[in-house]
This record gives sequence, C-alpha cells and structure tokens, in this order.
Amino acid sequence: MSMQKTTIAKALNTGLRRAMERDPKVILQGEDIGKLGGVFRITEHLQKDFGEDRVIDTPLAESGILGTGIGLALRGYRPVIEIQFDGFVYPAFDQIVSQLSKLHSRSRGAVKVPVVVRIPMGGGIGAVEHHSESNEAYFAHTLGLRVVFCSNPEDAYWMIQQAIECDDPVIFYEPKRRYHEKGEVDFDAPSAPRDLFSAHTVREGTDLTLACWGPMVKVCLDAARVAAEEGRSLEVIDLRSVSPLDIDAITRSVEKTGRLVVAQEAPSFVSVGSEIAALVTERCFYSLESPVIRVAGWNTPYPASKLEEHYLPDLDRVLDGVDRALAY
Amino acid sequence: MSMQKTTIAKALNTGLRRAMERDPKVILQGEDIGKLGGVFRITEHLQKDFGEDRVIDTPLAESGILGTGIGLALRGYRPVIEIQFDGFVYPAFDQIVSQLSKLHSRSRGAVKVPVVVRIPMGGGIGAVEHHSESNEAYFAHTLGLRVVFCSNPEDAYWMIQQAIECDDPVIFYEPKRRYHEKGEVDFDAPSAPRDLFSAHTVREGTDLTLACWGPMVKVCLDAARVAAEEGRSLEVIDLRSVSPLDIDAITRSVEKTGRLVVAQEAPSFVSVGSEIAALVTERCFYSLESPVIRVAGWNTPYPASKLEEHYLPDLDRVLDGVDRALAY
Amino acid sequence: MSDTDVAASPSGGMDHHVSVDPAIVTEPRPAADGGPDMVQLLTPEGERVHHTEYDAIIDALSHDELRAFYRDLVLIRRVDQEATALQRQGELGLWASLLGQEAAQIGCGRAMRTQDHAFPGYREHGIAWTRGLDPMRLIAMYRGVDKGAWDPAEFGFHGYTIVIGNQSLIGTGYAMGIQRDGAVGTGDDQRDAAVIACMGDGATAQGDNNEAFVFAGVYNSPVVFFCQNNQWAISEPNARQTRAPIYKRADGFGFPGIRVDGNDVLASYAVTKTMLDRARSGDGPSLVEAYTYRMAAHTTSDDPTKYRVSAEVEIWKLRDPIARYKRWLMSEGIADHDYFEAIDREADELGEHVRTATVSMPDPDVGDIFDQVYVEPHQQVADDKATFTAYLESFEGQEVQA
Amino acid sequence: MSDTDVAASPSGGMDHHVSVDPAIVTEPRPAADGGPDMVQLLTPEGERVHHTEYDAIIDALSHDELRAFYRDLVLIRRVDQEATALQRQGELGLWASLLGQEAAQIGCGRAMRTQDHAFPGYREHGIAWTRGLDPMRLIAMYRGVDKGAWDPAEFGFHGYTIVIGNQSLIGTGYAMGIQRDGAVGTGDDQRDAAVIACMGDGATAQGDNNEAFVFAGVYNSPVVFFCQNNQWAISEPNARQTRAPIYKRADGFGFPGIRVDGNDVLASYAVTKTMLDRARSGDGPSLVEAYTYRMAAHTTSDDPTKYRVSAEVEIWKLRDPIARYKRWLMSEGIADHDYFEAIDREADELGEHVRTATVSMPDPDVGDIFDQVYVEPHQQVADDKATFTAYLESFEGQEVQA
Ligand SMILES: Cc1ncc(C[n+]2csc(CCOP(=O)(O)OP(=O)(O)O)c2C)c(N)n1
Ligand SMILES: Cc1ncc(C[n+]2csc(CCOP(=O)(O)OP(=O)(O)O)c2C)c(N)n1
Ligand SMILES: [Mg+2]
Ligand SMILES: [Mg+2]
Repeated sequence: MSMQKTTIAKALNTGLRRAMERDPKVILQGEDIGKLGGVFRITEHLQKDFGEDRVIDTPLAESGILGTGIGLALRGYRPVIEIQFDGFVYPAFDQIVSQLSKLHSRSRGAVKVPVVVRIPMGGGIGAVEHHSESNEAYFAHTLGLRVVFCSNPEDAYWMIQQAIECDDPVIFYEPKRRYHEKGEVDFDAPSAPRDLFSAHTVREGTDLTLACWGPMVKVCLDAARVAAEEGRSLEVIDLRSVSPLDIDAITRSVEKTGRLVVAQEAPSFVSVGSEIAALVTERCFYSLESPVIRVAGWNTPYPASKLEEHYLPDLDRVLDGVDRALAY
Repeated sequence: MSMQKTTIAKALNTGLRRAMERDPKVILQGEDIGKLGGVFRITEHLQKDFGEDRVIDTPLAESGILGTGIGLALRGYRPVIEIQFDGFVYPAFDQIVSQLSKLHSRSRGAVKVPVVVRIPMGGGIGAVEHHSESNEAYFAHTLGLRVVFCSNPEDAYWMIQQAIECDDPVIFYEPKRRYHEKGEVDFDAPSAPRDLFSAHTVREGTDLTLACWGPMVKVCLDAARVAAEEGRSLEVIDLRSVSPLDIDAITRSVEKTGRLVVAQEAPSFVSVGSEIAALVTERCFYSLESPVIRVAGWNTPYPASKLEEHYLPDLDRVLDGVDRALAY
Repeated sequence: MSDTDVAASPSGGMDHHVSVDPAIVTEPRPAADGGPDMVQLLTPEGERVHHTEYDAIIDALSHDELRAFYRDLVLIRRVDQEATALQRQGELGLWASLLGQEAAQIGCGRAMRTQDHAFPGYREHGIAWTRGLDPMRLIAMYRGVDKGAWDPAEFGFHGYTIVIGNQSLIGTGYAMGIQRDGAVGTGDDQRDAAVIACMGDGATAQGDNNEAFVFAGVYNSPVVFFCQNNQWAISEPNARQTRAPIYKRADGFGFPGIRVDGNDVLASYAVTKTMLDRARSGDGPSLVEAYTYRMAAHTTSDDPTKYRVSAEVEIWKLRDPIARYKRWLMSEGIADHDYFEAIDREADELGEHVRTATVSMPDPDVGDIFDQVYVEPHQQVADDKATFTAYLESFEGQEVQA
Repeated sequence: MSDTDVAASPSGGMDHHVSVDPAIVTEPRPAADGGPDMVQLLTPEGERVHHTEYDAIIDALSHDELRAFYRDLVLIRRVDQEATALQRQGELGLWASLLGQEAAQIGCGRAMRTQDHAFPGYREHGIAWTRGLDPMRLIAMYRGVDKGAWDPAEFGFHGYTIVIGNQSLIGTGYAMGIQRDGAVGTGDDQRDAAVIACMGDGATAQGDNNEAFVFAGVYNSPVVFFCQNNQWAISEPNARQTRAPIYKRADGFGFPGIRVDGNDVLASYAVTKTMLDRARSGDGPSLVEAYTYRMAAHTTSDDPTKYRVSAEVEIWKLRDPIARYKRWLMSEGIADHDYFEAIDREADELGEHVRTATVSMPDPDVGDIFDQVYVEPHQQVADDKATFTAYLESFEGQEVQA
C-alpha cells in the first residue's frame, strides 16, 4: 500500500486487520461489530473475512462483554472490545476497575490480561445524550490500566496495533468526530514511528505550550496557526497517552516556554488536566511564568446537542486560555 | 441527651434515627442493614424500630439498589443507601453516573433525586482486597453529584442529616477506620454548627496549610501537633466536602501561609488532590512559596493488608511532605 | 442507540451474509410470528380469535374506545413518519422510529390508568401519546433542544432513557414506592397504581433488567415489564441476546411471563390490562413480551440492508398492525369509511403541525448548560458559569475570530 | 465479604426478630432440605437412594476413589477449623469458613478433569484442595500477605474473587476460549475441557451472574454454573435474593438447571460430573444448585446470632456431609475403623502444619506494592516507587519519628 491518504476510521480498520492477520489470538468483541461492522464501521468486513469466532457480536451487556473478554484473555486470547459509545462503558466499570486493572498485580504477575477496550469518545457530532462523553479521568485514575488516544490516521493505524501487542490492558480512545479526517499513513513502514506511550510534539514553538489529546489536537493546531499570525509561537504536544503520562516531554517543553495551557473536552474538575497542572507545577515551579491554564468542557453534564458548541472548547476558547496565560 | 462523648458509628446511627423520626419519607436500603444492622452496625436497631418497609434489606445487587433507590426518590422518598464497602460501589456506577447525577438536569429541574449513598471508605483495618479503597475521585469528577466526608462524631451526626435533607444526590463517605473514635456531640443543639459543604479549619497556623478530609484529618492534626513541637505552625483544614470544593476557604488559608500540602488516602494520579493543586495554583500563583505538595496513597492498587501501613500516608509521610514544601 | 452511521455504504440489501432463517423467508407461516403460546386476538387478516381469558376485556370496550385505538395508531404513525422525514431534512439530529410497533404501544398505554407510571426507553412514542405527552416534547429531544425535559409526574410518563436497562430498575423502585404509599391492593380504582417498565429484546441481556426482575420478584412490586421484541437490537437478532424465548425468562424469577402478538392492539391491550390489574391488586410483577417487528431502521442513522433481508420485512408487512385493525373495525361495522377519512385528515393536520412546530422551535438558552445541574448552588458550576459569561461578554461588539 | 463487625454485640441468639420459618424449627422434615426435585443419593442417615441416571456414575467409582472423597472431606474441614482458630488468635485478618459445604465442593472438584478450570469466589477451599492448591496459598491471602497470587494455569483453579459475580463472566469468557481452541466435543478425554463458575445464593441476584447466563446460553459455552446455596448471604436468607428456587433460573436462559443435595458428596459428584461431561461434549451450559448450609458465621467477622436461630443450625447438623458419608462407607464396608483413624491422624498432622506454616510465613516485601502493577514499565508507578525508596532511605540510621 505504501504512503496513502486515509481516514482515522479506515486506518483503524486496517490496523485491526493487520493485527488479526499477524496473530490468530486477536479477536474482536462488541455490539453490532459483525455484519454491520460497528455503528462507525470500524470493524467493517472483518467478520466476513475472519469469521464469527474471531469477530464476535455480543449480547447487549457491557459488563458481560468485559467479563468474557477478561476470561478470553486468561485463556490466551487478545480481545479487542468495542464499546459502542463513551456513555455505555459504565455498566462495565466494575469489571474494568475490579478485575481488568487488578488481575495482573493480584496474581503477582502470574496472569496477564491484554485486553484492549476501544471507546469512540467525545462530542461534536450532534448526538443525543450519553454519546458525547470524555470519560478518561475515571480510567486514568485507575492504576493498572493504560489510557491512550489517537488523534490522526497514522497514530490510529499504529497505536491500535501497539495497544493490541501491549501485555497490559489498554483503554483506547478514538475521537469520533475525527473519524473521517484524513492524513498520510505509510502502511508499509517496517515499524511504528513512535512508542505507544510517548507524547508527540506536533508543532514546535517558544512562547507557550499547548498540551492536548484526541479530538483537541486539531483544535490546538488550528489555534497555534491563528496565534502564529498574531506573532505568537505556540508549541503543541499531542500527549497520546494519558496513563502513563509522558510528563518529561511536557516538562521539557514548559522549561522552554514557561507557560502551559491544557485543552481537553472533559470537565476540568478532578481531571487529567488537573493532574497535568499539579505535576507540571511541582516540577517546573521556578520556570513557570503563569499558572497552568485549563481549557476544558464545563463542569456540567454534556448538554443537549444544540448547545454543544458552547460546551466544547473551541479555537476561540483555547486562544482565550493562551491570552490568559500570556497575561501573567 | 445534650453534650455527649460518642463514636462516629453511634453518631451516624443517631443521625439516621433523627432523620427517620423527622421525615417518614426517609428510608434506608442496603445489604444486611436490617437485623444485622449492617456489617458496621451503623443501622443497628433501626429496622426493629422503623419496620421492614423503611429499613430495606436488599438483594445482593448494587446496581439494583441504586436503581430502585432512584425510583423511590422519584416517588417522593428520600432513600439512604448503604454500600457495604467502598470496593462494591462499582456495579452501581452506571446508575450513579448515567441516572442519579443527571436526572435533575436532564429534566431541566422537573425531578429531584435526593438519594444519599453512604460508603464506608478507606483503609487501615487489615481487610482483604476491595475493602479499603478511597474512590472519591470518580464521583467528584461526576458533576451532578455532591461528595462529602465526615471525620468526627459531631460532623457525622449533623452531616448525615444535612445530606438527607439536601435535594441533590450526595455521596456520603464514612472513614471506616475511625468509626470507633470518640468525640463530643451536642445532640440537642438546635441546628448544625456548619454548612454541609463548607470546609472547617480545625487548627489554625501560619507556616503552612494542610488540607485533608475523612480519615486523614486525624493524621494531619497529629502531624500538626508534632510539627508544633518543632516550632512549626501548621493550619489544618478539614475539607468535609470535595464536591463542591470550598476553594475560598483553602485559598484564604494559603494566602496567609504561602504553602499547601494536601493529604489523601487515594492515589494521587488524577485525584481530588490534583484538582486542589491546580485550582490553588491558579488562584494563589503569586502567594505560593512552594508548589502544592500531595501526600497520597501510591499510584497502585491498594496492597495486601500486611503492606497497607506502607501504602497509607501516615504522620511521617505527612511531615515529610511538610518538610518538602518548607524546603522551597 | 446508534446515532451515527458515518461510514454506511448501502450494500444493496442482499449479500451473502444474511441471517434470517431461510424457512421464514421462503414460506411465511402465521405461526412463525410467535409460536403457539402467543396470545393473538386478531389475525393478520383481521379476524377475531376467541380467547376465554381475554374476550370479556375486549367486549367491555365501547365502540368509541375501539375507534379511539385506531385513531391513536394512525396519528402516532403519522408523527413518526414526519419525524423521520424531518430528520432526513436535517431538522432533527436523530429519530428512532416506532414503525410497526404501534399496536404494542397503544395497547399497552391504553391499558394504563391515570395514576400508573410508565418508564420508557427511547422509542415509546406510542405510549407517550396515550399519556397525553405532546409529541413535540419527544421531537425536541431528538432535535437536540433538550434531553427530554417534561415533568414525569404530570403525565405518569417518565423521561426517555437511552442507557439500556436503567429504567427497569428505576421503575421497579418507583413501584416499591407505590407499595409504601399503600396504593396497592386497596380495591380503590382511583388509588391502586402500577408501573410499566419498558425494554427491548436486546435489553433483556443487560444486567440491570435481570436485577429488576430479582427486585420486583422479591418485593412483589406492582410492575409490569413490557418488552417489545421487535426481533432486532440494531443489527443483532434475538438469537444473539437470549437462547430461550424472552417471555420464559420470568418464570425463573418467580412471576408469570406471557407472549402477546405485539401487532394486535386488542391483544396487547387485553394482556397488559390483565397484568396491570394483577399488579395493582397486589399480586406482583409480570413480564409481557410483545412480539412485533421493527419495520424501519434502528434509527435514522442505521442501515439495515447491511444485516437483514428485505424479504423478512415484506413478511412482516403482511402483519401490519393498523391494516388488520382497520379490517376488523370495518367488518364489525364499528367504523366506516367516513371515520377513517376523518382520521386521515386529522393525521394530515397533525403532520403539518409537527413540521411547522419543529422548524420554528426556538434554540435553547446557553444558561441551560449550567442551570439545574444541581438543585442547590454548587461552587464549581457557578464559577464556570461566571467564567463563561465573562468570556461571552468579551466578544460583545467584536467579531468572533476565525 | 464482610470482614469487619466492629460494633458486634452478640445478642444471645434468640430475640423477637428471628427469620427462620417456624415450621422448620419445630418439626424437621427431610423434604424441607431441598424439595422433591433435589437429587440425593445418600440420605442424612447414610442410606443410598437409587437413581437411574446417576447410579452408574457412583458404581464406576473404585473403593480407593470413594475413600479418597472421605479423606478430602475430613482434611479440608480440618484446614478450615485451623484457619478459623488462627484468625481468632490474630494470625489471619479474616477467614471465610466452608464448614458444612465440604461435600458440595469436594463432589464438584473431584468431578473436574485436569484440563478443566474453576473460577471460585472466596469460600471454595474444598475445590481448591481437589485442584492440588496448597491451602497455605489461601491462608496467605486471608493473612494479608498477598491477594491470592497462585498461577491459575498451574492448577486449573483461578484466583479467589471477592466482588460478587465477577468470576462467572470471566469463567464464561474462558469457556468461550475453550471453544475457540477446539477443545469441546472432540471426544478426546484429554482435550475436551469445561469450566466451573462458582456463585453463592446471594450472588444470583447480581447482574453479572445473569449476564453470564445470557452469554453462556447464547454461545452454548462449556460452563457449569455451580451455585452453593448455603441458605444465607451474610444475614439475608434466600427469600431476599430470589423469589423462585435458584435452579429454576436456568430454564429461562435456555439451559438446564438442577438441584442437588449439597451435603451429599456422591450426589454432588454425580450431578456435576454429568453436567461437566455435557459441557465438554458440546451440549452447553448448565446450572447446578448445591443445596447446603453455612454452618459457621459468614466470616470470622460475622455474628450470626443477630439474624438466625440456633435451632436452624441444629437441624442442619443432622444433615452433616461427613457423618453421613462415613456411615455409608462403613455400612458398605468400603472403609473401616483403621482407615478413619489413619485419616484423623493425617488431619492432625495437617492441622499442625497449617499452624506452624502460618505463624512462620514471611511478611511480603514492600516492593510488592509497586511491582507487577503493570507488565511493562509505567512512568507514574516508577516515580512513586523511586519516591518511596528515597523516603525509606531517609530514615536509615535514624529512629522513626513519633
Ligand atoms: C448500555 C447501552 N449499551 C449500548 C447502547 C447502544 N444501543 C442503543 S439501542 C441498542 C439496541 C437496543 O435493542 P433493543 O433492546 O432490542 O431495543 P430496540 O432498539 O430494538 O427498540 C443499542 C445496542 C445503549 N443505548 N446503552
Ligand atoms: C459486589 C459485592 N457486593 C457486596 C459484597 C459483600 N459481600 C461479601 S459476601 C456477601 C454475601 C454473599 O452471599 P452468597 O452469594 O450467598 O455467598 P456465601 O457468602 O453465602 O458463600 C456480601 C454481601 C461483595 N463481596 N461484593
Ligand atoms: Mg429490539
Ligand atoms: Mg450464601
């Protein structure tokens, strides 16, 4: 295939296919992922090509999907679970927090549970309630899990394969409003361009650091472009992994720029943004010229879709955060 | 009764009794809360005195308990739910996050769901797994809920009654290793000594502020006493409510002392401590003489009980945090 | 529910991985729509099937009442059609069609008394209609104006519930409240109340629904679990959700389960009424499986050609709930041509109203994001509202950037 | 499980709110211990009850095997007694006694083949024993040294699971893996495998267990749900957990349920073996309800005098699983006095071993807090470990404060 322009959705589909071709133990579980190919078509054609035993349409019960996925992992399989929408992961919360995240340490390493939980996340698609949430804070706080976000086709293609290869459980977030954005992917590259858990500086700058992940990366890149027109040089870091957090990458940038804005869709209160603010302030106390500014979803439930444009941090709100940080 | 020395456990029991006497709509639900009086005996004798219709032994299904509690609240009742141990709230997570926290806003105020969820929390009692967790971060991040902790008998007695009277859903944490610690309670006082959601400065000081809640309040007070012997004056704030967070109270103190240590049993990563650090740094950027230091449970699952003394932040670790803050 | 089908590439309907039982496709047999245990009072051809247990209930209905059922069926179908069309025109974010399930819902809803309460999913437009809820309230939700913000107490009809299974437990709790209010088994028709808790066939797999069965059974609560088995849960057929027929689930939880022809408004009414009466009089819960079919896509975002064959849909067209009922009303002389025409006119007017009311629906106020998150003030929400207000004000007079 | 009973004030056993059915207390009837549907092969008096379906299974057992059952029963009871005593002496944090449930567990465990896998709760010491797991591994967990850190693959016995219901789904998933490995229905006795998923009577209320029934049914997975109905879930009797007998739950999920006398090791063995064979040969899941009794407190922290009367316990003493089996072995001449004495001596030795091994068990290393949280390195855990190590080193040479 070599270098190709493709969407995040297609990159994920191809990444899943590659992983399934490579390792017969990789299986998919989820609601409507078979004939339908999932409501977002991420698993399209995979059941046809790999059979019903490897692409499993499950009953409508998320705890059941997670619980059986863990059991399959204990038997040596590598289940990749699709949660249909962010807001439907909660029925599985107990299995994730009490079992998935803890089995390896409980058994002192005797068992591994390499389960990947794919969650289409975030807002901006005009959906009804429960279909637009950013709930990474819950999982980032749950040690024993790893939590990553892809934000572009290249990462989507590689990160899903890396997540599947990882022996730890991974919550794999996909920015659903970006599924159809395009980018270049070298499908024939011999290996992934970067480690699954490292941050990626997607734009260099000197005046201020913007830290973001998933759907906010595009917003921040756009903001940096607009700011550049006004003569401000912003560095944009796509964190990619929020647990573990590549705090060294953020710190290095902040040591250089002296200022940090964190942009996320999730409400700010007790969030990944809070943690980044706390850690960076601890580590860069003397180099910070302003407090860490968080630009985030409001501290409310996600609103009805007619209001979501006012809820989601957009380019203007990110720039407002940049202004506030630079005003110190 | 007037002024009496009593335990947190007894104060909660009496508080529940008062609330039930005052309002026939107050009902209790939970596993083993009837004849047994709950595994911690917090509901002792209440079924005998108020009957099985008001003190309801439930099937062993936490989602069921929460879901039916919400239904009872919609019918005009004020359910007080006991979750047997912190680690068993997760099966109910979906009902709490998708329904309990959101019904009021979803209905634009048409319905209220005044449910109180009592959770004996925290470690230090030598228990097996899932019986020692501090999971407030999950609920604090869930807007629509309120999250409070009692730390002493007087607060236990009043706060449980205030929580029951509150028209919003309240997650009510009880520090289980403190159930049998004693303190004075004026059972005949005409009203509660303080608002349910305000912080309480339990010791005044000038050199550094210690913010804490629940079981850590005693540890912090002890630490402040030891520090005083070394000539250091620590102010101790019992936050009592972590959502809403009485940020003004903390800020006022930090403006005075210039330094803040937050002590919690929960892992630090993406926690209430992170939020406090982020908010305080935003608000007191120029008065902070050191970064906010967090002394917390390690970022791991709660360990086997033989190791819990090394996991839980104790007096020495709090003082170490104080030292670190003062070293700036 | 799936509200996005972004990559949907209509595959033309008939590909090699169809899942419908070939026997059904090649040879439509009336019995195949629910088996011998299914209560049916009206055949697809509109003939009354007599039933010792339920005949009296139908006989007790006046001609006015029987005609009103027809009106309900036709009007709610029209609302549904308009909403589907409005979604296609971009006026709604999504719509979940009830096409084909009108009889199940109207029968159920009309069996309820004023003091009863229904706990719906997201497709219960017919039940909503019988409770007097303006369909525009449903449309407002699917338009994204609000999240379904009516007052349940006003209608005995609670908020639409999207997270599968949640409402059954909540409904069961509500029924426990009815018990505690002493509103069960008093014999007072104005007082004794019961709950309808709705679920789909797919939903029966969810833990919450099974816990609801446990709680209702243990407490003998006045709740009727009303399961509309429309054969599909998005793309998954019944066989992926349960190995046994759904109505058989109840027995193992200690209460009766019954399968009724969900395309037969008389049967749905009679069976639901019987079970509601049972619940109100203190005899406890029951499970009604209304055997029906989702004639439309799962939602307007869905593409059913990916997973089911049109032959299956054709078979179910022959079992249409409105056509058979109309035939029967005519053959019995309960309604005539003029009546049907009048209803059609009313439907046209209603459709017109839905269209204009939708496009003229005002957008919500941004304050809605912050207001009513809590009953009492909350510092962090208040801070955010203040921040946002100041932020908005900062744009006043100036053009918005980018 | 309840591991704290801090305010427990023993009330003396008999107060006015006892919950046992008076009929049972005043007049013990053999039938009351499970009803006519219960499979019993050995009466409480030790007489063989013949059963066309299961006799052949028992007849196929050699005398050595039959004696080994007895040894299992006695030894695991002794381990249990020692552990209970050790907890009282402060050597364990907690213990969940299996007293009274030995026959259910030994019968079940001995029906398993090497390649089968059990997914236990926290009380399955008897099953653990049959899988060759050193009881000290269980004791280590209840002592707080670890969290049950054995390798499940080594024993076909997975980690103890405390969160009620979790393991049934995990076991069902494991069984789905067995299917995918082609290890079902091949007819190869060394290859075909099945899963035992354990649950208590209280646990049947939990959503997870019902979802496990759904998944196992839908996928026809080789799993036997083994429910020990010991009549109590801490303080709550069966009636608070289900309205129908537990074994009847299975039917509505599309597979067989069967009630067996859980105090009868032969019946537990024969029924579980039948169901495991069925599962291994590809005929799918089943539910075995082993009707038994929790003779001890829920755990060492519990005070059962608060909620049940001693008369109930007395009745169940007459149904003791070991006494009846011993009587039968003797009457059949399968084992004699010398054999029983030898087993008693072995039990004494084992008890002695458990005591010394417990008190001499080394404390865990603090590194255990951080190690193996992840398979691969994790920045924040590594940072914490470094911080903690530095902190500990800061005390070296100096006395610890306060
Ligand atoms: C907990 C949860 N998981 C997944 C979904 C996504 N979803 C919405 S509707 C649906 C299928 C429901 O099928 P069924 O219960 O048969 O009801 P129907 O839509 O056919 O009326 C699914 C999987 C959801 N809404 N909630
Ligand atoms: C999800 C969850 N909720 C509550 C508990 C506390 N708890 C431990 S054991 C128990 C009762 C279990 O009863 P049953 O299933 O009958 O098993 P038994 O203890 O009788 O063997 C309870 C409520 C738990 N461990 N997990
Ligand atoms: Mg359906
Ligand atoms: Mg039990």
